[in-house]
Amino acid sequence: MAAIAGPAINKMSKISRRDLLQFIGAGGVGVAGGILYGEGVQRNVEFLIPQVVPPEDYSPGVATWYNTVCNQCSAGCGISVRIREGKAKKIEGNPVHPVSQGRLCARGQAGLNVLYNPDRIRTPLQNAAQRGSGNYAEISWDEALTTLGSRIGRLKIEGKAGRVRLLTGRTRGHLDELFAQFMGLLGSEHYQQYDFTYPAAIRAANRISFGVDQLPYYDIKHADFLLSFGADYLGTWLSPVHHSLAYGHLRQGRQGRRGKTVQIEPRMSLSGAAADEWIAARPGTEGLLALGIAHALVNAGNYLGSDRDEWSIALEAYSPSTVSAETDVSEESIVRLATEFSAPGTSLAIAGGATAAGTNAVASVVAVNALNYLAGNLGQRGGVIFNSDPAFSATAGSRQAGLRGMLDLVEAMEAGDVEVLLVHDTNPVYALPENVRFRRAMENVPLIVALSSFHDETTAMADFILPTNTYLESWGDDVPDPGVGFPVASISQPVVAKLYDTLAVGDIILLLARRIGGELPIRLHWATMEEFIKERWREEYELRSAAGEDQDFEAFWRASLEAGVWGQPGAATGDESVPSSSSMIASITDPVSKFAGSESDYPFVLHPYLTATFTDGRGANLPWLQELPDPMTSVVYGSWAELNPVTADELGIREGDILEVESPAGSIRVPALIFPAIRPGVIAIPIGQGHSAYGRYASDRGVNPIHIVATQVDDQSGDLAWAATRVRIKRTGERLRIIKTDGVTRTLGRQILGPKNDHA
Amino acid sequence: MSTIVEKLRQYSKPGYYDKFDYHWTMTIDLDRCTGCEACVVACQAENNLPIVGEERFAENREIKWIRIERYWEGEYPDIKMGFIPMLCQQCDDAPCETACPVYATYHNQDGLNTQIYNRCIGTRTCAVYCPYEVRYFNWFTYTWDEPLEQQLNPDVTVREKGVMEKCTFCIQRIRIAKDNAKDDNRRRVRDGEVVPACVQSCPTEALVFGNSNDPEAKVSKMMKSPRGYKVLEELHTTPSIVYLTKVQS
Amino acid sequence: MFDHGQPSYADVNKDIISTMLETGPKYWTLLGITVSVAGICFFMPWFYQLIVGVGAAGMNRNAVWGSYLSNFIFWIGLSHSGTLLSAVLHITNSPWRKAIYRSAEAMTLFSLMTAAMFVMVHLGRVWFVHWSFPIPNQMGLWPNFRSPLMFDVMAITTYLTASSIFIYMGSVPDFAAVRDASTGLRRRLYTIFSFGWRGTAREWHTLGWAYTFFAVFVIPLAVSVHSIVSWDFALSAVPGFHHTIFAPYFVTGAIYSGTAGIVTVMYCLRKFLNFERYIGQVHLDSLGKLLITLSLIWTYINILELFSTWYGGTSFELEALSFKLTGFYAPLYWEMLLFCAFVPLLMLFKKIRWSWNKMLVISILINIGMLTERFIIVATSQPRKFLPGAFGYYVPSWIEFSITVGSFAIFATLFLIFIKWVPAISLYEVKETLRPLRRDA
Amino acid sequence: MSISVLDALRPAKKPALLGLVVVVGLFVGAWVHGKYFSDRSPIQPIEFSHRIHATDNEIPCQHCHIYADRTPVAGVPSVSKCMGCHNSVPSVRESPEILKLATYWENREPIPWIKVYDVPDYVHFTHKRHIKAGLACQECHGPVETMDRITRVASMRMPWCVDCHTERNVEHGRDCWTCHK
Repeated sequence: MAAIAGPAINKMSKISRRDLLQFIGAGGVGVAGGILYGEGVQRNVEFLIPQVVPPEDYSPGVATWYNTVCNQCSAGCGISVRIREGKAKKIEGNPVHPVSQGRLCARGQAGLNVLYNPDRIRTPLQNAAQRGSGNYAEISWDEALTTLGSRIGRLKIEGKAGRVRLLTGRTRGHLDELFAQFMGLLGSEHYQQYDFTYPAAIRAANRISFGVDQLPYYDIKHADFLLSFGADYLGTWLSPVHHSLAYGHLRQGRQGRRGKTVQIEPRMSLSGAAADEWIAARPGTEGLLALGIAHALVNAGNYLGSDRDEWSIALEAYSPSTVSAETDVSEESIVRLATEFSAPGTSLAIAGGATAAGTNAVASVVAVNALNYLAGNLGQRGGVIFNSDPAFSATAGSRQAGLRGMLDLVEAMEAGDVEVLLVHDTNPVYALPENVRFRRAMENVPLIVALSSFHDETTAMADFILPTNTYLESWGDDVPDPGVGFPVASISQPVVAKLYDTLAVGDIILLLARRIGGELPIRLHWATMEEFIKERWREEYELRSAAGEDQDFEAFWRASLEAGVWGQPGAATGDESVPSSSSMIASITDPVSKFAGSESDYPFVLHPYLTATFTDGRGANLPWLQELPDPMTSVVYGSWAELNPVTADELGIREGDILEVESPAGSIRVPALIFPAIRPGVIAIPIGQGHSAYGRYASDRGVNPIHIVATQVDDQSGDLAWAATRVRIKRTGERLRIIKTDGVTRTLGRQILGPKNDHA
Repeated sequence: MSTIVEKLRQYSKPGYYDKFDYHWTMTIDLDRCTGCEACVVACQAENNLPIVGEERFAENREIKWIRIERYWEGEYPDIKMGFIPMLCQQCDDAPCETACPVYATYHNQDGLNTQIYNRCIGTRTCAVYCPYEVRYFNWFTYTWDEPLEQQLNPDVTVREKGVMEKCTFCIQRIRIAKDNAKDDNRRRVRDGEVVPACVQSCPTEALVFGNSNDPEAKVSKMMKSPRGYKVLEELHTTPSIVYLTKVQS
Repeated sequence: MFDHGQPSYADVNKDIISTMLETGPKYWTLLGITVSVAGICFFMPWFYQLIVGVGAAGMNRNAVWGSYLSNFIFWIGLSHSGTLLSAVLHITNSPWRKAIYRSAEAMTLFSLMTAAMFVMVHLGRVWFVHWSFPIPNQMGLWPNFRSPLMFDVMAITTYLTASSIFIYMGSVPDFAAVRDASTGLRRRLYTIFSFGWRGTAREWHTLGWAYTFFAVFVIPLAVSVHSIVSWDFALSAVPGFHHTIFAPYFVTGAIYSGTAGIVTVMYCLRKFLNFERYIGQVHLDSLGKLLITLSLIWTYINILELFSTWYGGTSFELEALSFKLTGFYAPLYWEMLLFCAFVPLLMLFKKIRWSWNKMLVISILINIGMLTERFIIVATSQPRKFLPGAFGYYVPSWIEFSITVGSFAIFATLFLIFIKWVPAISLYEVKETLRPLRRDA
Repeated sequence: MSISVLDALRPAKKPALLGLVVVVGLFVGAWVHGKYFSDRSPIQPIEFSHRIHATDNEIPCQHCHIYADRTPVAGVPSVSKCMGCHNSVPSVRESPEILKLATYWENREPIPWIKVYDVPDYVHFTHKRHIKAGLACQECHGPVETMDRITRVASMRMPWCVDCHTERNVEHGRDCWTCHK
C-alpha cells in the first residue's frame, strides 16, 4: 500500500505548488464568474415612490374619467379623458353629450398628441434675432407680460388703442366674451376671428333665405333622402361625429327603412363614398343643379304651396334641359332626383364643401335652401330645424373676418395702422392665399404677440410668443355651433396638471389686463379663467333657474363639471314659423361660379379639399394623424394631386410623377395620384400639409394648395372662394414615391365585401 | 386513450366554445361604416401602437391592428367605394395557432386568439399563415418622442423588436370588466359592459361587440342578420367577426 | 476507373493524408479569405441586425418571410445529395461513389449547419431560440407539436445527428490511418478520434454492418427532412404555398441542387488537392447522368404545379401564379427555368458531360437557379395572398445579400477546416476499388 | 505506438479537472452572490421596521397599504400618512430614522423606497383579486411582520405563479392572458 501511496503523494507534492496555484486560480475565476453572473441577472433597482399627500380621488392602477370639450375642430363634441396616475391616456366621446354621444372621430382622439406633443412651446419666448428666423430667447412670464402691458398701456393712454388688434381662431363661449370685453375696455374695435373652415356662406345664405342668422340643425338622423351638394358631412362638414351617428341611424337604425343618400361633388369624398349615388356635376354648377331639381319638383306638381306659380316663374330659366347642359348631369337624373326628393318620407338637402366655396357660394346655398323649402323640410323632423337661442348670449361666428376682413387687416397693417397684433389659435399665413401677402404685411407691425401652444408659420413672425395651455389643461366653456336643436353648453376643465410653464389664454388676458392698468383690472377683476367662467355660469344659472330648480348653484356646478355638459333637451326649438316665400323667391339668383383663369390657359379646375384629419392644416403636427392613411387613398405623410385615370392617360401621367400645378396666383409641385372617382378636368389636392414651420411632424412635408388659390371673394358672404381657381399642369419629369398603405384596390372578383344581395 | 379521443372529438366539434362563459364576437355593419378611421386612431391610443415614422411606412412596415381596406367597384362615373375594416378575426380554426412553434399564439377559453408577446420568438410563421394579414411584426424597437410616452396605456405592454403583435379585442378592457363582474359576484360580464376601443369610438355604431354565447346579447342578434357573412369563409377559418354586407341600392 | 494509372495502397495513403499534413500558404490564404468574408459579410451584418431588429433586412408587412428562409431551404436542399446519395449508392453497391462520398457527406453536414445559422438569422428574438426545444420546465410550457416549424426542428436535429454519426463512422478507419501516419499531438488526437481502431476482422465486420444500417436509416430521414421543410409552406393556406406536390417537389429540388453542389465541390477538390487520380471521368459522367434525370423530374413537377394551379382555377391561386409568371419577380422565374430546366439538357451530350470545366459551369448555374427557385417561392406568394388591399412587394436589403454571400464563406470555411482534419476521400474504400496487385509487380 | 484511447486521453486529465473546478466555482459564486449580495433585501432610505409596526404595535397590513383590496396595486403609504401617526407618537419623535421621515415631510419630498417585489411590465398582476380570493399577505410576502428589513421570500417569477395557480386550481389560472398583457 505504502509503496503505491508513496509515489502518489510524492507526485502530488511534486506538482502541488504550481498546480495548487492553478487550481486556486481556476476556483477564483469560477467564483468571480458566478458572482458576476448573479450581478448580471439581478433586477434593476426600481423605486416605489409614495405620494407626499394623496389626492382625494386617486387610486393607483385605476383610471378616472374627466369630461371636457374637444377643441380639435369647431363641432364642440363633449369628450371624456381617461386619466391614470395623473397622465391622460385616452380620449373618448362623452356619452351624455348630445353632440358626440360617446363617439369621437380620429382627430378628436388624437388630442392627446396635442397635449403631449414634443414640439410644444414650453416657456415664454422673445424674438432674439431677425423676425422669422426662428431664433427665440426664453424669458419669464413676468418680463413678457410687463413689457406687453406697458406697451399696450401706453397706446391706451395715448388714445391709440385702436391700433391694437386681436386676431383669433374660431373662439366661442366665454373666452370669446372675455376677448371682446378686453378689447372693448382697451378701446379697440378690432377683435376678429379667422377660421378657414368657417361655413360663412351657409350662415349668410340662411340669413338671406330664412332671415335666421345662424347655422341650423340639419336632422340627417331622421331623413329618408339626403341630398348633399358638396357637403362632406361625414368627414369635415360642421359636426362630423354627430352626422356620422345620424348617418348610422339613417342607414340601419330604423327597422325596414333605409335612408338613401346622394352626393353631388366633383371629387368623391368620404360622404360620396358612403352615398348610394355619387354625381360629379361640373364644378361650380351645383347650385344650378339644385335649382334644376327645384324646377322639376315644382313642375311635377309636388310643391303644394299657394305661390306655386310664382315659384314656377322664378325657376323658369332652370328647366332640367338647360341645367343638364350646364351641369353635365342628365336630364333624366335631375327629374328623378326631384321625384325622390319630394317623395313621401322626409328629405333633406345640404350644401357645403366646394359648393359653398365658389364665388357663387351664397347663391348656391340659397338655391339648396329653396329646395328644402319647396319639399317642405323646414322645421320638420328629418329636415332643417332652427336652433333656439343658444344657451349663452354667445356671438358664435359673427366675428368671422372672412377674406374681406383679412384683406382689410392686411391693408391696415401695410398702411402702418396696426401697432400691436395679438394672434391666437389661427394661422393666417398658412390658411390664406399667398397673394393676400399676409406675411409681408406683418412685417410692418411693430409688435406681434402670439398666444400659441405651437410654433407655426404665423407665430414665426411674432416678437413675443406666450405659450398657452392646451385645451386639456384649460378652463373654458363652449356652445356647439350649430347646436343640436335645444340649448346646450359644455364646460371644459383641465384634466391634467399643466405640463410646462404655460398659461391658459384666458389667464393671460386677465394678467395682461392687470399690467395694462386703468379700468381694465377693475372691470376684469377675476383672478383666473376658472373664476370668470364660474361666475358667468352662476349668472346664467340664476337667470334660468326661475323655472324653479331647487338645487343650489354649487351642486349644479359640480354636476355640470362631472357631466361636462348642461342642456335642456325638450326645450322649445327655434323659430318654427316658415319664412315667407316671397323673400325666398326674391333671393334666388343665378348661381354661377366665376373661376379665376381662363379655360384655355388653365384647362383644369383646382379642387382643394379639407381632409378629416388635418382640416385647415391644424392637425398636421399630430403624429397619429400623419400616420393615419387618408380614408380615400390610403396615402400617409405627404400631399398628392388627384387626377382622373382618363385625364392621366391622355397626358401620360403616372402615379408619382411630380406635377407643376400652376394657377394665376402661383404654382406648387406635387406628385400625381390616379384617383378613379374624380371628374375629368378636375385636380383635387388635399389641404393640410405643406407647412414650413409647424413642428417635426408637419414641417417640410407636402404642399399647401390654399397658397395658389386666387384671391376671389364671394360677395355675399365676404369669404374666400377657395374652390374657384383654374390651373394648368405640367410634368416636371421628376418622380416621387407616394407612400400608400393600400396594395390593389380592386376586389379581383373575390367576395371580400360580401356576397351581392339586396337585403334591406 | 379514450379520454384523448373524447377530447379530440370535443375540440373538433364546432361550437365547442359554447360551453364556456364567453365567446367574444364582433359584428361590423358595412352599411354603416363610412371609412372614417376613428377606430384606427382609437386602437393606436388604446394599445400603444408605435408611431413608426415615414420611412417605415415607405417600407410597408406600419403597425395598425385595425385598418380600413378600400375597394373600388366600376369606373367613372359609375364608381363605388367599399370600405372594410380589417382586424384580427379571432378565428376559431385559426391557421396562425397551429403554426407557432412555441405557443405564443393559441385559442383561449373565451374564444380569443391570443398573442403572448413575451413568449414570441419571432418566426413570423403566424403572419404568413394568416389569410387576413392582420398580424404585425415589430421590425424594430420603436420609441416615442418625449413626452409622447406619457400617453402610453399602462394596461398594455410596449412591445420590443422581434415580436409579433395583433388585435387582442382589447383584452385589458375585457379583464377589467371581468374583474368588476367578480366584484359584484356576477358570473358573466353584462352585455355592453365591455367594448374594445374601436367599437367604442365608431361614430356610426357600425361595430358591435359582445358575447355570442349569450343569445340575448346584441351581437348575437346582429349575427343573425341575413346580410351577415364572414370574409374568406371558403378557407374555413371560422372567424369570430361577422360582417354585414353593404346594401346595394 | 483511374485516369492516371492505378495508385498503390501506399500512394493512396500518401496522396490523401499529405493533403492534411502538409499545409501551404495557399491554404492559409484561402482560409483567411473565407474567414474574413464570413466575418464581414455574415456576422457583422447579423450583429447589426441583432441590435436594431430584423427590420435591417428588407422584409415587410406583405412578406414577413424573406431571403433568410429561402436561403435556409437552399442550404437544407444542398445538404441532401450528400448523405442521401452516399447512402443510396452504398446500399446499391455503386463503386463510383467511393471516391466522392466523404466530401459529399461533409457537404451535408456543413450545409445543414449553414441552414441552421439562417434559422437563427431569421428569428426575431433568437436569444429565446431554446424555447423551441422540448425542455421540461416549471412553467409547464412546451413547444407546439402541431407546428410545422416544430416538425422542422425535430427533423433537422435528427438529420444532423444521423448525418454526423454516419460520416464519423465511415471515417473511423481513416482516422486510424492518419493516426498511424502522424506523430505528437495530432497522433494523440487521432487516437481518440479513431476509438483505438486496430483493423481486426471483427471491427471491419461491425463497421460494415453499422454503416449499412445507418445508410438505410438515413434515406427515409433525408426524404422526410425536406418534405417537412416543404410543409412549412404547404401547410399554410397561402396561394402558391398550398400544394400537395410540395413535398416531392422540395425533395427532388434538394437532391438536384445537392448533386450539382457535389459536382462543384468535386471540381474544387480535384483542382486544389490534386485528387485527379481518384476523382475521374467516371464520377463526372455518372453525376451528369444523375443530374439530367433529376432535372427532368424537377421540370415535370414544375409543370405539374403550374397545371394544377391553372386547373384549380381559384382567384387566389391564379393571381399568385400570374404574379409569379409575369409580375415583379418574373425575370427571376424565367431565369430559374432556363438554368434548371433547359441548361442541364446540354449534359445529354457526352462531350459536355465529360468536360470538367463545362460541368462546373452547369453545376453552378443549376445552383443559382435553385437558389432563385427558393427565393421565388418565398417572395412571390406572400405578397399576393387573399386580400388585394394587402398586396405588396418585397425586395431584399443589402444586409440580406451580404449575409447570403457570407453564408457561402461559412460553408467554405467549414469545408476548408474539414479537409485538414478528415481525409477528404475515404482511404479504405478507395483502396477497395483498386485492382489487387499482382505479386510480381 | 499505443493506439489505446485511454492513453491518449491521459494528458487531458488536468485541464478537465481545472474545468471542473471552474464550474464548481461558478455555482459557489452564484450562491454566494445570492446569499450575501443580492437585491433580495435592499437597504432602504429609512430603516423602517415592519416588526415594530405590525407585531409590536399590531397595525394590520391594510391600515397602511390601503389600496391592496381595492386596486391592482397595494400602494405604499403616503408621507402624510406616516406623519399623521408619528405626529402623535412623541416617544420616538427624536429617533434618527423618524427625523429622516420628518425631513422628507418638511421638504415635501416622497421617500424613494426601493422596490423589493416587482413583476415585469408584461405581467398583469392585481392585488385586489388575490386578497378577495382570501389569500393572506404572508402567503406571498412571507412573515413580513417579523422582518426588520424586508426580504424577498418568493422569486415572483412565472414558475412560482404557475405552481400556486395549479395547486389551487384557479379558474383559467393557466391561461396566458390571465396574467400576461
